[in-house]
Amino acid sequence: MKRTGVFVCHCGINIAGTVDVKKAAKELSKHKGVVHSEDYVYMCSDPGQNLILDAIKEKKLDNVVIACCSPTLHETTFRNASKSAGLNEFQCEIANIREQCSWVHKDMDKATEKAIKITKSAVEKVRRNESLEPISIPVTRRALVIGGGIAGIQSALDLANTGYEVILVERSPSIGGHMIQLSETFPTLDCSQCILTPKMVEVSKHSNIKLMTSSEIQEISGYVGNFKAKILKKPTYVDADKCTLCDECTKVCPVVVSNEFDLGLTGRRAIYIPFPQAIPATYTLDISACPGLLPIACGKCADVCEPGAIDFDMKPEIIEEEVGAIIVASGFDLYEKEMMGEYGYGKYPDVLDGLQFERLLSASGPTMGKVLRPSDHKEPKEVVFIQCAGSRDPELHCPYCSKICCMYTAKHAMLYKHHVHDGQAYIFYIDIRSGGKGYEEFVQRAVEEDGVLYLRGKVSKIFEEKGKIKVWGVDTLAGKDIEIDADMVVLATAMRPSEGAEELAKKLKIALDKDGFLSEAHPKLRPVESVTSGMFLAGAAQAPKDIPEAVAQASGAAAKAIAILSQERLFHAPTVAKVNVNLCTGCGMCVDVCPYDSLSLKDGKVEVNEVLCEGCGTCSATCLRAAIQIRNLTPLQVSEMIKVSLGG
Amino acid sequence: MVNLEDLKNEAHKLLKEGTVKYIIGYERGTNGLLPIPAFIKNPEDVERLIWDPTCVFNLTRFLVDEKRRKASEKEPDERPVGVIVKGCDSRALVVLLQEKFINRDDVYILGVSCEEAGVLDEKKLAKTLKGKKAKNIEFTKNDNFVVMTEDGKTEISAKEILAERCLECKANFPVIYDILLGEKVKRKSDKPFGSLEKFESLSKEERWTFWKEQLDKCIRCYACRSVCPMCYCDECVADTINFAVTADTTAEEKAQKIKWAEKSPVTSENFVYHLVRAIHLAGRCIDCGECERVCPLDIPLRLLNKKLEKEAKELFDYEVGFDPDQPSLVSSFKDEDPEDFIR
Amino acid sequence: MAEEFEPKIVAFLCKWCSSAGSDLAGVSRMEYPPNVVPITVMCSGSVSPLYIFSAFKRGADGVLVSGCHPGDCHYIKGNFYARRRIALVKKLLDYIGLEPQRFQMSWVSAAEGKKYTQIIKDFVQELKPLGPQTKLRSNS
Amino acid sequence: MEKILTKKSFPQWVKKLSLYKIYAPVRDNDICNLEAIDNPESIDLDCSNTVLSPKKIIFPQREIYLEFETSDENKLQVKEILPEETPSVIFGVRPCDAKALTLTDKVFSGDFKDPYYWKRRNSTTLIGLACNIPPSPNCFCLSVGGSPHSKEGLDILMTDLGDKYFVESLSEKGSTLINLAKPLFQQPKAADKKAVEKTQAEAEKKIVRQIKDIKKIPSILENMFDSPLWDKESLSCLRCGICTYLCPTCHCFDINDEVSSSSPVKGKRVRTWDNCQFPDFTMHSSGHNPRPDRSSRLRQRILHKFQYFVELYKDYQCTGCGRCISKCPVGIDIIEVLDKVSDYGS
Repeated sequence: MKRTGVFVCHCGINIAGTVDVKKAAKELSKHKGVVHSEDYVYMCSDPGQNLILDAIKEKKLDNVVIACCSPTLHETTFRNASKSAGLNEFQCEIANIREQCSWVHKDMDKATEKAIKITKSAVEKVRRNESLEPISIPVTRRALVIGGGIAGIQSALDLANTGYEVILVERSPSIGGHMIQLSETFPTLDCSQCILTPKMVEVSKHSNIKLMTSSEIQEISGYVGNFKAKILKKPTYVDADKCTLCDECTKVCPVVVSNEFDLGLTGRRAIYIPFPQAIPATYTLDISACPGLLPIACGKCADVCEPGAIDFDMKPEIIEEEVGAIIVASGFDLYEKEMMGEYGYGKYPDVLDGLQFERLLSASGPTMGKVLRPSDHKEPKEVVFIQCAGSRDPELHCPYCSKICCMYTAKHAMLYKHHVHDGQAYIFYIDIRSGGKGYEEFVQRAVEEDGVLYLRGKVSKIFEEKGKIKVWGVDTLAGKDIEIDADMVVLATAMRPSEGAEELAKKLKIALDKDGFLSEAHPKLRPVESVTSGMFLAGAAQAPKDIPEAVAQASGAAAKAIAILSQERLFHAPTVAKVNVNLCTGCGMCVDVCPYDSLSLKDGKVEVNEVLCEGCGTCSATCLRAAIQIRNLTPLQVSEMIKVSLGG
Repeated sequence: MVNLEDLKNEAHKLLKEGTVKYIIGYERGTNGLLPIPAFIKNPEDVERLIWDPTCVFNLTRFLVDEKRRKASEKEPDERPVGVIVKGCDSRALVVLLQEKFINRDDVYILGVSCEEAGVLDEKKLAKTLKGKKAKNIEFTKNDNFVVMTEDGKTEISAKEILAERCLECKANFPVIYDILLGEKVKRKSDKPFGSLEKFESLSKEERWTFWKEQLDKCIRCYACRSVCPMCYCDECVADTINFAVTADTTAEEKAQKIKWAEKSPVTSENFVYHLVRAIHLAGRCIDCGECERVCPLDIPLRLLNKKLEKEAKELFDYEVGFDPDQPSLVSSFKDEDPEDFIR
Repeated sequence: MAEEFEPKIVAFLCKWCSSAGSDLAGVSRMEYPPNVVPITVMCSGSVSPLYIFSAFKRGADGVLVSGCHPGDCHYIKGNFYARRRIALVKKLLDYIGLEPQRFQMSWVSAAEGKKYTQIIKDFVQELKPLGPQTKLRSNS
Repeated sequence: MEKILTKKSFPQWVKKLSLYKIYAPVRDNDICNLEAIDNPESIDLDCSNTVLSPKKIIFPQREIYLEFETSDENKLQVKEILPEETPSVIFGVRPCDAKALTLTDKVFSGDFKDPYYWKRRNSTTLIGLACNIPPSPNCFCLSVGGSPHSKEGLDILMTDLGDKYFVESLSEKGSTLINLAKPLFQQPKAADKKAVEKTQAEAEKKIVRQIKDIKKIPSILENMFDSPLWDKESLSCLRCGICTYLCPTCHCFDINDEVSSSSPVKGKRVRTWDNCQFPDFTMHSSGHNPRPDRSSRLRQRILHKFQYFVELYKDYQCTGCGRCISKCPVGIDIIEVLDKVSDYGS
């Protein structure tokens, strides 16, 4: 019979104040197979741990139970102690008699009785634990970064500069993300393009980075250290190596469509370059706008292309890559126009969203940096900025704060004043959230130096009248109605997870939070990891954030990925599913329920990929014939735990 | 109406041409009207086949035996087995396919339609005949039953002597088959869970008294489990009776066996057995009613399984045995599954 | 006066949410009755109906299964399977005449120490008037 | 002692036996069960034979042998549990079932007299009811040395004579019961005796089923261990336990420890019926099973009843009650099987 040792911790008076630890130790000493039972004031202290060590050696214990605080606190401590005495770490179990007992009860007799049951339950469990060693997995020492915005770029560069190969996948024809659309950045007012383009160039030139634009993730399989990615590379019909950026093709292209880079404020041709600094620096053919290739309906661009860069026969390719870690930086989109009908967005041309206004401010934008109304190209003299357009509105829109709008609205108002010196900027706001280095000062500067008028309150109605946009609102501080005849309205629309994020999350098996952003493993302590091991989150895909935060998280994600890639082998918890082949009939119900695709059928029996299995045990509860169970939390263990928990 | 001669001819052809290795059907037995399963290999033996309202068995149960036998053979005959299935039985077949227990290629399905009728309840018949003994019973064109007794022929309305489950039938003709005999007559059961009504209207304590009385009768002969095509597990988790130990079962696997229910036929153990069986049949039971028919103590087991069939339909809009590709009831979920019972 | 009936409850708590939530109740020094013995499992999805029947057979007056809120499951979707499975078990137990109050399910997140405390308090209060669970309990 | 008891007085007789625990057939919708009786009115002697024979009272499906518990000092304490010797009476025992008890008597005697069995057996009085009409269409008692009015194993035999019973005491135990309610009984008239004889003769004629050549069967079986017959006859067997659990003569049992508590260790050692038709009946812990399939299990059932038992006890271990035929879910018919055995021999 296995020899078990029980150690009851007083935790000072934290446990001993409510649980009669002497009695508990004595009762446990009577339990079948318990050959050693003692109590001590602080088991986690060095002398406490030494008691365990000595007892294991002297009494030849096969396993130990420490009745103490929650396993989240000292399970590792005591498992390490047991290990140093020669036991397998799984021969040590924790009975939580503090958080789940002494701290929540007052009646000493009853608390003691309960503590005894909890401890016996742990004894019954540990006596049936298998000695297991962590599962070792080799690592493919390359990384995949999904998304070529600032976060993705930063992660890719950090990884590449550390010496690891990176595959950077971006679905649009150029990297740069939303940051490349911005004019200047708060709070320093650096030119966004000026600070981003060098990084983009670095990406394109970096020998460790394989850049795949116009590409999408099709399928991800595998597990930490050993992912397989299927990437769909869509044809651009232009050979980037041959394209000389001569621009002859656009001149002959008969099609004009709305230019997404300028958010529809300008147009572009079917063959186009997304923006002058695009990386990769090449033109691309937008097949959805082109009159057609099957058969070739126009073909003028190819006719004029001297280097012969245009290749209508380009086909979609599926490229498979093996990587050890994945960083998801799929970014954000602005809240859909259609959703903001109440502010006239989409209805009146001079009601703009934040990004459109950025384009108006940008020197490379549709107005060459002049603030002009889209409707009549006149300089607006009164501009109303509305914060929280779609954010912080749990009833109608998004319940969360989009975080960056307070700052960029201040920036917009400020930059507007820099462009239109005699103009007046109004900002409707709920609160000003300007936490961040230099942020509060920035907002103050907008008010004090640029005379921006902050109005605390909500806009109730916006409508067009005689070429003006009438804005009705309330100033809740002054308690009076406000009516502004604005020339332009700029909405600080909410940030949403980028389009397709949900689909991508499904492919990656990453959970989404209630707002559709990618879920981090822990909101405080693991903000960069996803729940799937080996996959990390960066940038606005996880939650709204500004550039410095996105960059910080991107570097964090890169560091986390490096922590995996820098190892030759990884170790995985061995408490995974195990199949009793004799009982398995191959019905596949466990395969259906496994959240990690760790189960598969082979020759009519189920097989476990131990590396993918996280040990949740849903398979074992689903199996009708007990043919699959989790190591060290088997139905037998649970049934014995039930028995002693009920005093039997 | 299924013509028995057609059935025999089809069976004869299949055997003669060697399409199937044998045919599982019904033949007359020696215990009164109860037929016995027929395993027919020779074409000339098809004459033994019968088809009448006494053909209650769910013959798909014998595919479980066939699978075990085949697995133990060194050079198995890979031809399919022919099996005669009614509508209800075909749904069992669908579940067996869904759970990959059998391959579609391993069975040749001779479907028979019950049309407007079904199979009889022997006890109801005995009551109707008031002591007279039935010698023969047949379907008629108008879906009544003609019963031959020592006093001659009498025609009895099918409704009077049909098995309860046939009155609540969801598939009066096979949902899957290779050949179909009889017509696909649509029949709508107006009360698919009618037999539950009376019982559900009882109070909690009345229900408890009822079930305690019923399950206390159980002698754990396991006929309910043995006759059930869904209870194809080599070892039943609910009891310690049939440990599936093989030469390569490890000591650790043996040590992991749990007595969820003791062998003693007492209330607590009988309840564990029957509750586990009921919950394991949830989303799998197709209401062939065989468990209830074979119970020597007349425990109304259908009431347990039917209840969970009803809950699966009402809570999760899940119906059993129509689509071999649908995921099982408990290995799937919908976001909108009810959770009003959760705190 | 006879000693007040103290129901015995087994609570299957998922490790990541409900067990952590009960830890939080402890850390926050909330108080609740000592009638519940927790058994920490990895996920509410791993709670087999056998565990529940077995607990009642072993004399539990009440059984609680508690997991993460929908969408919060550490294992992505284990609690959704649990929800379906437990719904069926609950219907079945009610059907055979066990008092429905005796079998409960709850969502308790790691942040809901207070909710856990309340659930246990309510559970114990609801079980007290019912007296001991003798229907499914083994007499041996 | 021979008496007449009117059917009207029957409940009063039962009432007079208040010192005894009374078991009798009780109707449960379509079936009859043998139950402990509080109210004599609930007794139904007209119903067909009970699903389970009086075996379930003398040799109950569950018998507690002993209780064990570890003390504080971790010592195992064992307490033997013997059944209480409650004087009991079973009414409505059919001759075949009474005969069956004489067979199990042999099994539980021998070198070791099983105290659990005999304590119950000795404290029970069996009151038989002759079968004027065969209780089952599958009755075949005549083939195995019984008859519908056999007195073997009974303490009293009652014969239904319409509005009255002809009551014949066959033992001291039986006479005691009659004497407890003496005034209720009358002396039989000559006509009564004649009526009994007539009824008995007619009853025998009503038994239609029979085994072809029972006498030869034991010797034929000796050479049939490897016969292909078993395979053929067992093809449809479901491996349930109906035939054996319902059999009044089957007596195999299993012994298990039912542990109710691990701390302290506490539990009961329990004997329960076992069943040679269950796949694990002869399962070895090595995984080897000498009777691995249905055919070997059917063979065991037949050989045990008609060869081994005959060798050991000079009688068939079958009394022709027909339960195994009537209740077999797939119509396996022991008479048919035995007839085929006869054919095999000729």
